[in-house]
Amino acid sequence: QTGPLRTGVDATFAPHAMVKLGGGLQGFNIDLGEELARRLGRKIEIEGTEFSGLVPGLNAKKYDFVLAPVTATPERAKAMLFTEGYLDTDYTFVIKKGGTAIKGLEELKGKTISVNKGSAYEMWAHDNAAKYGFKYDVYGNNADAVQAVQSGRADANLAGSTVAAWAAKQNPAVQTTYTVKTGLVWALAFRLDDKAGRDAAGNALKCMKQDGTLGKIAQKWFGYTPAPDATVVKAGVGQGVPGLDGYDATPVTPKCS
Amino acid sequence: MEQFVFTFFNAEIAGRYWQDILRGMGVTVLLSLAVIAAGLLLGLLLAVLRATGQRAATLAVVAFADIMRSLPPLIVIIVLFFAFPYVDLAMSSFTATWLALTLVLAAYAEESIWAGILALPRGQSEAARSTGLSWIQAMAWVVLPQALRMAVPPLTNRVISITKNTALGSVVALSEILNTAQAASSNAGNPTPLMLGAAAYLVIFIPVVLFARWLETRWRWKR
Amino acid sequence: MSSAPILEIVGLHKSYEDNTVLRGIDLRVRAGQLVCVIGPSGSGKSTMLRCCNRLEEPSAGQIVVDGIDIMHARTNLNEVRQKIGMVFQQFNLYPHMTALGNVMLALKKVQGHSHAEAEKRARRALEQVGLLEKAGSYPSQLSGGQQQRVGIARGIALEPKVMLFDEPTSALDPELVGSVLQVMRELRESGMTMLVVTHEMAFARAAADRVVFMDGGVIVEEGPPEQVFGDPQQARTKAFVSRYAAQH
Amino acid sequence: MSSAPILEIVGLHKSYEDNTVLRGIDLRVRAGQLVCVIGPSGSGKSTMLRCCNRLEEPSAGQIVVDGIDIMHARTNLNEVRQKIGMVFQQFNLYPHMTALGNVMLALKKVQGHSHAEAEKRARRALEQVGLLEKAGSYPSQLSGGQQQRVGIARGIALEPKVMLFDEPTSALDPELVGSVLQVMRELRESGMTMLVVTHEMAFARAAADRVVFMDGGVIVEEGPPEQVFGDPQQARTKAFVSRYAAQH
Amino acid sequence: MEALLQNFFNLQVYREVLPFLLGGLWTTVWLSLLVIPIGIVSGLALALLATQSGSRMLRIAVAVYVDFFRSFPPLVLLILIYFGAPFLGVDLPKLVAVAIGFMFNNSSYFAEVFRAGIESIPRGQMEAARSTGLSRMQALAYVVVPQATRNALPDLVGNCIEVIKLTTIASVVALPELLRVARDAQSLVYNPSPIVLAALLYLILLWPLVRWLSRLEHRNRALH
Ligand SMILES: Nc1ncnc2c1ncn2[C@@H]1O[C@H](COP(=O)(O)OP(=O)(O)OP(=O)(O)O)[C@@H](O)[C@H]1O
Ligand SMILES: Nc1ncnc2c1ncn2[C@@H]1O[C@H](COP(=O)(O)OP(=O)(O)OP(=O)(O)O)[C@@H](O)[C@H]1O
Ligand SMILES: [Mg+2]
Ligand SMILES: [Mg+2]
Repeated sequence: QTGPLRTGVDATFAPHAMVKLGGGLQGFNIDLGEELARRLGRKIEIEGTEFSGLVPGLNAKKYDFVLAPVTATPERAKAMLFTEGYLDTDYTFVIKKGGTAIKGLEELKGKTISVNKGSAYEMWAHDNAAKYGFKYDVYGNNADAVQAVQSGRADANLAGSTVAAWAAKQNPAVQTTYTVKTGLVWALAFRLDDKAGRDAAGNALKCMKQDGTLGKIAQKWFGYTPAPDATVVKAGVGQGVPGLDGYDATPVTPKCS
Repeated sequence: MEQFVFTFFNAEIAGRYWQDILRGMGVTVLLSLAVIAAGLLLGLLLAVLRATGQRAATLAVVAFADIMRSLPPLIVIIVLFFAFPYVDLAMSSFTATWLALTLVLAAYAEESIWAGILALPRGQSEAARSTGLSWIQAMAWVVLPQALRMAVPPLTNRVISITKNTALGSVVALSEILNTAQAASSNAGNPTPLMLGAAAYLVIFIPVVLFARWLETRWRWKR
Repeated sequence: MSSAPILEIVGLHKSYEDNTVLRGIDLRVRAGQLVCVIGPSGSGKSTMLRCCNRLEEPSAGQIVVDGIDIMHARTNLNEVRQKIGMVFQQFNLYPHMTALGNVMLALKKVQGHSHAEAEKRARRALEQVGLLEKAGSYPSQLSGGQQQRVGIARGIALEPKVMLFDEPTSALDPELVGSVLQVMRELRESGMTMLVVTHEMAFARAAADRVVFMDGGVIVEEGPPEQVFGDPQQARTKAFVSRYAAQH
Repeated sequence: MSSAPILEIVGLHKSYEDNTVLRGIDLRVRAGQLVCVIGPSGSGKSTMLRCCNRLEEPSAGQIVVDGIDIMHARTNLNEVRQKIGMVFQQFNLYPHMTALGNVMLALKKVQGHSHAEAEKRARRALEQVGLLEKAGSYPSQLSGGQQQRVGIARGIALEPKVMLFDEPTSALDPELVGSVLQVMRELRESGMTMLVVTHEMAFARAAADRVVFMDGGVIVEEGPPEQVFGDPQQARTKAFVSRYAAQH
Repeated sequence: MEALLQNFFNLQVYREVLPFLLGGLWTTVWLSLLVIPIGIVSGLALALLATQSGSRMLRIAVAVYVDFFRSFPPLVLLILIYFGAPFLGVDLPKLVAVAIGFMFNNSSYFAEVFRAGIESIPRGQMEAARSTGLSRMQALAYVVVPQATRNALPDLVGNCIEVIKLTTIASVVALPELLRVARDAQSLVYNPSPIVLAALLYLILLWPLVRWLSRLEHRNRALH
């Protein structure tokens, strides 16, 4: 295969994927995609598009894989083939600047949480709303969900820690607070029948973790040094996300050039 | 082909999400009815207001109609929903979507009904006034019934296209069909729920267009 | 002679912006009379008629109907208009109502009659114009002549003091003219006061008590039909009348 | 006598579903003749006329125009229709074109004349109806009589063998009728063959070579005007003619 | 109030994102220039089928088509076409997919507008044209359709405005039109000011059209 890798992101997902006002895209996942392509010896074309268009585009072979951050979940694993995770996805609450900090999930009782449509946080909220007694609203993109907090429509916004940190940095009216450890990861998604492609990308990811490239990219965009056992620096054993459909437990020794 | 079916018409995924879509359908139906009723009524009122010929009224109505027809409804919804809380006018996502679409539909309805009023021969209202009917009576019994009939075909197009915009409520957290379908399709990693959503739209709107066609033929009286 | 004027127009002027259409009209119509107004196109006939129930706002002058000054600020126009029936050239029937509905509307909404009473009166009026059997038809299902007769019924049902007709037959096929003129003749016999703008010279000549010839916004000549048609005093009248005679 | 028939109708029948409108019409119009068709409303006059250029599809019968059987399957209708001009009651001018444009359209698109040539011919036709100075006006800027004259010009510009007129003056204000009838008289003098459905009895009487009286879908009587009007042979003709006489 | 200005009328953000948004505006404009003519032409064709065809079946087929596509959500339609076609062995370029999707959706609306326009032309117009020897197609082209278009002009313009607003759905196939770039910018700066700026740009783009539309409606009054 020689042509460029084709993929897409939803460019409303800072700091993972976002536009440059001068043109083009930027963000953690953009750097990740470019590094990946380099290692696979291919060029890459990244399109900014709607999230709704990504999975159909993958299945229609418009895209070779989904570069946009996709949280690997059991439901999705039935429809797509994941590489191993490239980043932990913990969830962080965003509240109004100066609001009362959240110290535990029990404090969510009676509160309203805003989440981004179609995200893993929406799923989390869906699954936990009854348990902790909160309500949640689903917005078109995360900026809207944060805006909802700011204009008092929601008590807190729930988003990936990286995203939450970005929002708090950009928008002085909000701040981050409690973080939920989820044990979930972000992974690249391939078509179910494209095991070869998945494995090649998985192999490259392992190399990027081992030589610290991925960790550097994370530091560049998120501004922290990852812990040694973090997914972003620690390569997995097999191919895919353990415990999910499509996981291939056969141990892999990465071939890095 | 098999792949096509797996992707767009996946029975297993449809089975998992159809109830959600159905719930979204309830919201869409309710919202649509509210928008159609309020939008047409407001449009009618504005057209009548404009028919009074008062300069100020005309100006206000025209400005309203112009702006509402120029702005994409999504933007109106976002502003209503996110900006109005700052001036202590918070409204639910349902209310914001309803209000935005109502205003847009009212703008179009006003223009269509007004065009209908203008198209009526002046003799109609003169005949009515000459038998002693007051202005408002002539409006109610003679002018509007005819103007409304003339406005049906252009209004049908607008009613459908604007009511389909209920989908825009998704940006402000309204769980109508499209929002539910998009969320489901993203969760499932498969666009089948979107197709379910499209089917739901057809179920809702085909009766609307058929009703409009029926109205049009029923009300088409020879001139 | 006979009775007092039921319609009296004094010094009526009407201008549209810079265009003066009526330049001082004086006219009295006595109860029970049929007065025909003739004159070339654009002479202001319609305008004068329409001023009589203030469909057109006069610029100056006085109009008194049955003793009521309709130009007075305190006059309730909607009330006065019931006393002045009007029949239009283009019929102006309400296309969305049946013949009966057309006649009943003002009976119910203006005079406040019950549905039953209004229907009774409407049917009586339709009978007077010979259209009772068409009560349930919509205007589009009626011939022009029938439509115009419904228009007349709509006017007379309110039992007006005076009926105004603006070229009631000129939009009709020649064959249909007769029935409308016939109804007008019968109305006259029943004692209705009528002011009729018309191009039907034969009718004016045969049925009118008085003929008024207008030109250029003034009344040039008026008198009994034999005089206006047979022996016009004014040159303009003469020219107009002879042009018509030549054509028919 | 004189010339051969330029329009020949034989055994023409026409039904709409269960409603038979024409029940066997036989009619021959010789070149240069003006034939008027009269008859009560609904008698099938318009239908017959419209069959002559197949705007209406005849149910049975033969129609020959200038030697060409227009019912024949191989006849090119668009070609034949140029030979048969038609003038409508409602004028049917194209409102989006000037008078000149109305006349030029078929000259250019059907007869394929160059713009310049088409304009020359159109102007000649407009001149014939006395409207050259209105060439640049739109229909809405013309009076009814002027509009109808443009309608006539549109027909004659194609130099047809025969012109059909369907009540060409009945939608006109009485004052405007004269000019249209005048144009028709002049056309006649220039040798045009004309078949005219009309309610203008005076015109039929004065200008027609032959008058045809239709009733109930058949030709009841035909002959020279003096005979049909002065001494009708059939009871139905008599009744019809006398009704008209009474009204005018 | 301060917060309102900060969030919705942030001049600094406006300045920052304006060039970026202008790029989106340009996309919106040329997308519209692409899809509107397609919609008008195909809508007119459908309307002619619906009004001129002697075949009842054909007329019903057109009505079914029109009603179906007026009811079908255009976003889903576009997804189905762009991402569905490859499964049938055709890989449609974006622009082709957008053109087809809008053709289905627009033509149904335009067809209704033209149908109303054509039906408003008295039958006598066609008859007069045919009686001078014009063929049916010629009569339609020179006499009926020009008048129908003029009668329907206000609705045509109204529809065009709706189509311009609808081009926002093209973002699903990665064509970044105005609203989409505004959303992107909003996500970048976490401030909704770009949305308000986009609203202003839409207003500047569409308001002249809307004004023209009203003028048309007034002119039509003069015709009556
Ligand atoms: N609304 C108006 N604005 C300006 N001028 C008007 C208006 N209505 C009528 N006129 C002018 O007033 C004059 C008289 O019009 P009017 O209709 O009274 O004449 P008429 O005698 O009834 O003519 P006709 O026999 O053609 O009906 C005409 O010159 C006309 O152009
Ligand atoms: N399209 C149609 N379908 C059914 N019946 C029709 C149709 N057109 C005409 N008719 C009927 O055919 C009969 C003759 O109509 P036609 O128009 O030829 O009469 P006419 O002699 O021209 O009458 P008029 O003097 O009123 O114009 C009428 O009874 C009419 O109802
Ligand atoms: Mg008049
Ligand atoms: Mg006829």
